[in-house]
Amino acid sequence: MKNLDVTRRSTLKLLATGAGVLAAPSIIRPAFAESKVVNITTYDKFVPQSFIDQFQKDTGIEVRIRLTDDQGKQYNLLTAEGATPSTDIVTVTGHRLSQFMKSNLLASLDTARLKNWDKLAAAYKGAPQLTVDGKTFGVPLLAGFEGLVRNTEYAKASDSWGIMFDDENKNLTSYIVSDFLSIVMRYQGNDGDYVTYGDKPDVAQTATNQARDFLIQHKDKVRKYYDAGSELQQMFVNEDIYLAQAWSGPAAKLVMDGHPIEISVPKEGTFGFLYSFNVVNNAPNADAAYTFLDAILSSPEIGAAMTRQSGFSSAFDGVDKVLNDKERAALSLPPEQVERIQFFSSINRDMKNDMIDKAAAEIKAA
Amino acid sequence: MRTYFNDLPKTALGASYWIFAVYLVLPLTLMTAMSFKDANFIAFPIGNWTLSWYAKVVQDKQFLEASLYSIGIALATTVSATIIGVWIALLVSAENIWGKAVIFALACLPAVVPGLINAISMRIFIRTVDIPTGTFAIILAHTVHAVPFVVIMVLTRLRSMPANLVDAARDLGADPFIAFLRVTIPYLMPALFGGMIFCVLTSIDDFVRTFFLGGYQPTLPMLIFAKVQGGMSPEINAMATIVLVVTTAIGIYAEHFTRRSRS
Amino acid sequence: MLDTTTQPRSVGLPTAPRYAGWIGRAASSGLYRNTIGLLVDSRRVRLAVLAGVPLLWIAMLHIGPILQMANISLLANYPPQPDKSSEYTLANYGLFFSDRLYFVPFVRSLVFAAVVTISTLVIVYPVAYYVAKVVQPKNRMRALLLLLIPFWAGELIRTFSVIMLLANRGALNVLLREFGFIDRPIPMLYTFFSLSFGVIYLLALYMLLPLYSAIEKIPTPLIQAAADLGAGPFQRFRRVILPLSKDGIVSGCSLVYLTAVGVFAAPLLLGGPNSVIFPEVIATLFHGSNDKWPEGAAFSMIMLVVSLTTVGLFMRIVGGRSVRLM
Amino acid sequence: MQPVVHFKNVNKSYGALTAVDDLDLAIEPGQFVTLLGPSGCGKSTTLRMLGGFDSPTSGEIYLEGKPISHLPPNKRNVNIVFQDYALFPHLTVGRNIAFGLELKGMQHAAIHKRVTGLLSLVSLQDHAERMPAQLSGGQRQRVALMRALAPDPNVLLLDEPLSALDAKLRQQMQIELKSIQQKTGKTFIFVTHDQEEALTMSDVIVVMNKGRIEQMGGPDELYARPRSRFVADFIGQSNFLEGAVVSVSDGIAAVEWRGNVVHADVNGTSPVPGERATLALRPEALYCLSSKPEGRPALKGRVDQRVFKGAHTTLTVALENGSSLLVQIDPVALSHIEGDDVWVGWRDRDAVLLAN
Repeated sequence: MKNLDVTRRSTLKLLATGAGVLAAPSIIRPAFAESKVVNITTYDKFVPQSFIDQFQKDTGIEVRIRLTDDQGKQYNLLTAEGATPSTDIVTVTGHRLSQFMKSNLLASLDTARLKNWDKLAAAYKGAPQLTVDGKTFGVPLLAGFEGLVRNTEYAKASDSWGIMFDDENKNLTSYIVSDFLSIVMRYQGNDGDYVTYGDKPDVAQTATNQARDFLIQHKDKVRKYYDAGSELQQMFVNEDIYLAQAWSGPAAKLVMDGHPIEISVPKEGTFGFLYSFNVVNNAPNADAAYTFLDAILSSPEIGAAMTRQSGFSSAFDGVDKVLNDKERAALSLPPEQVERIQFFSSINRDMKNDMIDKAAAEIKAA
Repeated sequence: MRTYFNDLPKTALGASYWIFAVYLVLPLTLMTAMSFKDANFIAFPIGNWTLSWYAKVVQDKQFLEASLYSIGIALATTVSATIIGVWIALLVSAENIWGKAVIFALACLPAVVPGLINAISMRIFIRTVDIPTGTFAIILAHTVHAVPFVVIMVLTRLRSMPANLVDAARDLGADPFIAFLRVTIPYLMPALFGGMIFCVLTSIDDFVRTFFLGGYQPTLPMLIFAKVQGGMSPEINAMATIVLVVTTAIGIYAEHFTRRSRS
Repeated sequence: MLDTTTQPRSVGLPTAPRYAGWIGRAASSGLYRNTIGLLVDSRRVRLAVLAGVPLLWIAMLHIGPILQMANISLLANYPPQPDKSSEYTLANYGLFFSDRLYFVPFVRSLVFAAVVTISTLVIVYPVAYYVAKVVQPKNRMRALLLLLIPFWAGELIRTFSVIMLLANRGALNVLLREFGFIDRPIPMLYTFFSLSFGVIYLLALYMLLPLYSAIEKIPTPLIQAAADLGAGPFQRFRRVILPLSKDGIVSGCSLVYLTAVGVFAAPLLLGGPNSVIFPEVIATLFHGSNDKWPEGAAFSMIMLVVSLTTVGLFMRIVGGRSVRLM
Repeated sequence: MQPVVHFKNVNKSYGALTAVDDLDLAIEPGQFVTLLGPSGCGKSTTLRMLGGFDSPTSGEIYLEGKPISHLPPNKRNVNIVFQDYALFPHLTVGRNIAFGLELKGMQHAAIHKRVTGLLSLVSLQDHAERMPAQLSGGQRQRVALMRALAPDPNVLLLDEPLSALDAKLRQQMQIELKSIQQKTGKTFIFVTHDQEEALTMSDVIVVMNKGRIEQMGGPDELYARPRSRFVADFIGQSNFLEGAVVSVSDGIAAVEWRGNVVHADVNGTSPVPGERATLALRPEALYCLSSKPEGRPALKGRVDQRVFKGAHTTLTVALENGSSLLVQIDPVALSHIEGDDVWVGWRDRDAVLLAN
């Protein structure tokens, strides 16, 4: 059976090559696995160019950046590549981490190999959301939360998510459906992160449906369900919306730029998450990846550059001192609001994702 | 009176053309205007004008590299799609070929499969046959997408070709291959030209296939999309404007070229 | 035709034509005769060369990926996971029919595509007619080119430029407010209007080119003859021009419809809360937090089959024979 | 002399349809041969088989004694002038003519000389740089002819090349074609359905019908001595008289026709008294008199219709025996108007008996 399979596969390969030669400038498999290379999938300008230049000069390791814009596509890419990934380091957001881990795409981190590990802010060293079965996954880079964002010129201030459903804001709000479902569940007094629902699928379903029905009932308040942070920024700038649920980063960038925008955490609370660099399972250049991660941890300047680019707070120690006043102000929250942030967990993800995805589709289809 | 009535539809038609032209061009004019806005985000009114975004784009090594990479891919795609497309069209137009309609339908398949599905299925497939992601895979996917359009254009032209042109060449001593080179290909030239322009445009514009099959080098749309993700700033408008100006220049040159070769 | 007064082409340059070009020289060379020349002499070799590459290409790269997707659509789990079964099942298809949730966007998609197709046809037809029949032949290419320029900007850029036009602080609203027609901006973006506006903007080319080429081929004397026989503009259009441009209409509509059914980026960026269409559903299955490739693949297959069937029926009913682009 | 082209028992069928039926035809070199017949008679198929674009179902074609049925068109030393000329639209006139020469590997200077020579043969030497689209119909026709002649073929095939021209130009081209044929001394095989073209130019006419040869011969022979009703009808006009043979003597048959006894040349047939027979009679062979002639046979009738045709006038004469005949007379004859009584007759040898 195995033999047969090999034959069939090599036949296919042969055919593909035959067809390919016609169009092929080269069929040679690019050398992903070179010792002097590290392949990174990440966001535009996430890693400062000056740092890359310096790193390449110091270590002789070539840094190849593949830009991405979407966690889902990144996940699909890695899954499709299977056991022979072409990437060494991927950028994962906290609430996606469990999905990557479940599919066995990430390698756990040997923190002993990172001598700069201590330069992380205390709160993020071995943060629970990056720890599974005692193993650490990922170098935390940035932290953010799901905030209530308002245009201070047109929308009145409120200390509750309830303002999103006020008749006054008809056709003027926007949110990411799946994220906001969790928040609404919390707003309704339920567990939006499903951590406590492990053995109670019925309760979870009831809570989910309650949030779903509520959002369908208030669909007239929504101007648009959005996906990308840039869409949110554009809608605020264009005054298409006055009020939104949003990740803190894109909104903070608007604040830094001087727009009449305010981010807050309402009294019902919200969720937080981490961006992290992760070493891919079976990474072709794992050693180079560790060298790179260690170097990136070395200086708060790098953390600050990431913050400026993304609008999220840095997980590195001492970044505050590098930022200017305006940037610091955009990132700071009153202490009582900071306490309202609960970080996404990695427990019971399957149930959460299934129920949230379904409910989100139902809301959109309604 | 009579002429007045005769001119009325003509005037209406002219008006419809110009309204349509404005509909097509206006948004792009806005996009271009916005590239001069001196602010980090895009919105009207423009307020202060600046050229600094262009300065930034022109000095952007990434932009230049992505442009060259995109052009390279587009050229390779064009060449391979034209060869394969003409080949398929010849087969479909040949006499005595069994299952012509089926072959034609299958040849057109990639044109009617939505891009996303196309990209994903292609990604799964090249993994099955062990082709690595990267330049070659991108060209392959772009070629698959462009081939149906070449086939359709070439086939239309082939159908209008007098059958005895090839017979005449054969009669004068050309074997089938020479007759193809010296008679069929020149006759197909307008269709090939149209097909090539189409290939270049779809390839340069393609994002979703490139993402799924691409390696580490970003193409132009990938670069723009990734930049957009970081926030819509006039920098992107400046990039788009440069792309637009260059492609328009190429288009006008192409038109000039065809006009000259026709007269 | 009988233009014997035309001067020879290169008036200022009386060059003798160079005969014996490289093809002729190559073809008469011994090398060619003993290699390709011998091969093409055989009917069997000719047929093999003619059919071999296209059939291989189509089988490998047109059908292969679709079959692989069809295969995945029947799997219980994909990508394969150690702890889950990877048996064949029809459940993924069953899901589509069991839940209104997927059916609504699906129907919406088909209806939306139909509306867009008809609107595009109505908008573009007079334009194509104007370029093909009213504009002087020497200016035709230019008139066409002006309309093609926007299509070179790329899908992404075009979609964003529509946002800049229609947003609350977009050009249109700013202009209307400036002239005092309105006090508050009219929310145009994120509605079915903006979505249709954008999709028509994206797809008009696919309608314009086939229509133009079909109308251009109608002999002008035929239209004049109809006028001579007393047909008014409307009669001429209905009885002569419309039937003769049928091929172009069928091709244009098919292309626009098929593209509109599968349009993905524009609805995400331009659509509102009530305009979620099927490709987004499919994309969510691929991109959602929990990977559902088999379901996504099954839905893709359904979409593929239904849209192709629709177009096939349309072509059969209207009776278009050939698909063409230019 | 060895025939330049020889079709030997050639059959060609497309499925159940037989296009060419057991064709046996030998063509002498240097002749202008016309294949004449209505559409679907197999003449074009014959030409295409000779050109190499169709292959016989059975039988063999010989070109100068060598079998060529299996050779592709590019390996046969015959060239075709196509019905719509098939000039290459992307090549100049000069390049069109040079096409076949280039493929023979000839050098520029030699090609140039030959192209110029051929063009001057048809007075088009100034047009070498024009595109085919810039030429008139007649000019295109000439270019197509010269292109086919350029590679110096043994046999030139012409597939209804005059059909796209207007009547006047066609007549002019007929003469020109014939003179070019004579100047070059080539064998021309010309296919047409136009009997006038055939009669004007040909040395030999091959009349085909339903895939078979009906009759073959010189134009005057075919005209004066048609062997079958089909040939008599297809070439020129004929009156057909059906009767029974009474007697035969000295090559003249007496035939009883509607109560009258008429005479005709036996025309190579061997009639047996008592058998039924058809005789063909050209309208111009009939004489028409106002009174009964002495010493000549004549039948009485009345002028039914009179049609002026320029060079002549035709009368339809209703005979007393109930039939009618078409008669051609001098156009200036003022007599024989409608309603006049006339006597119609012919010399015995002017009528021919047709094969059954």
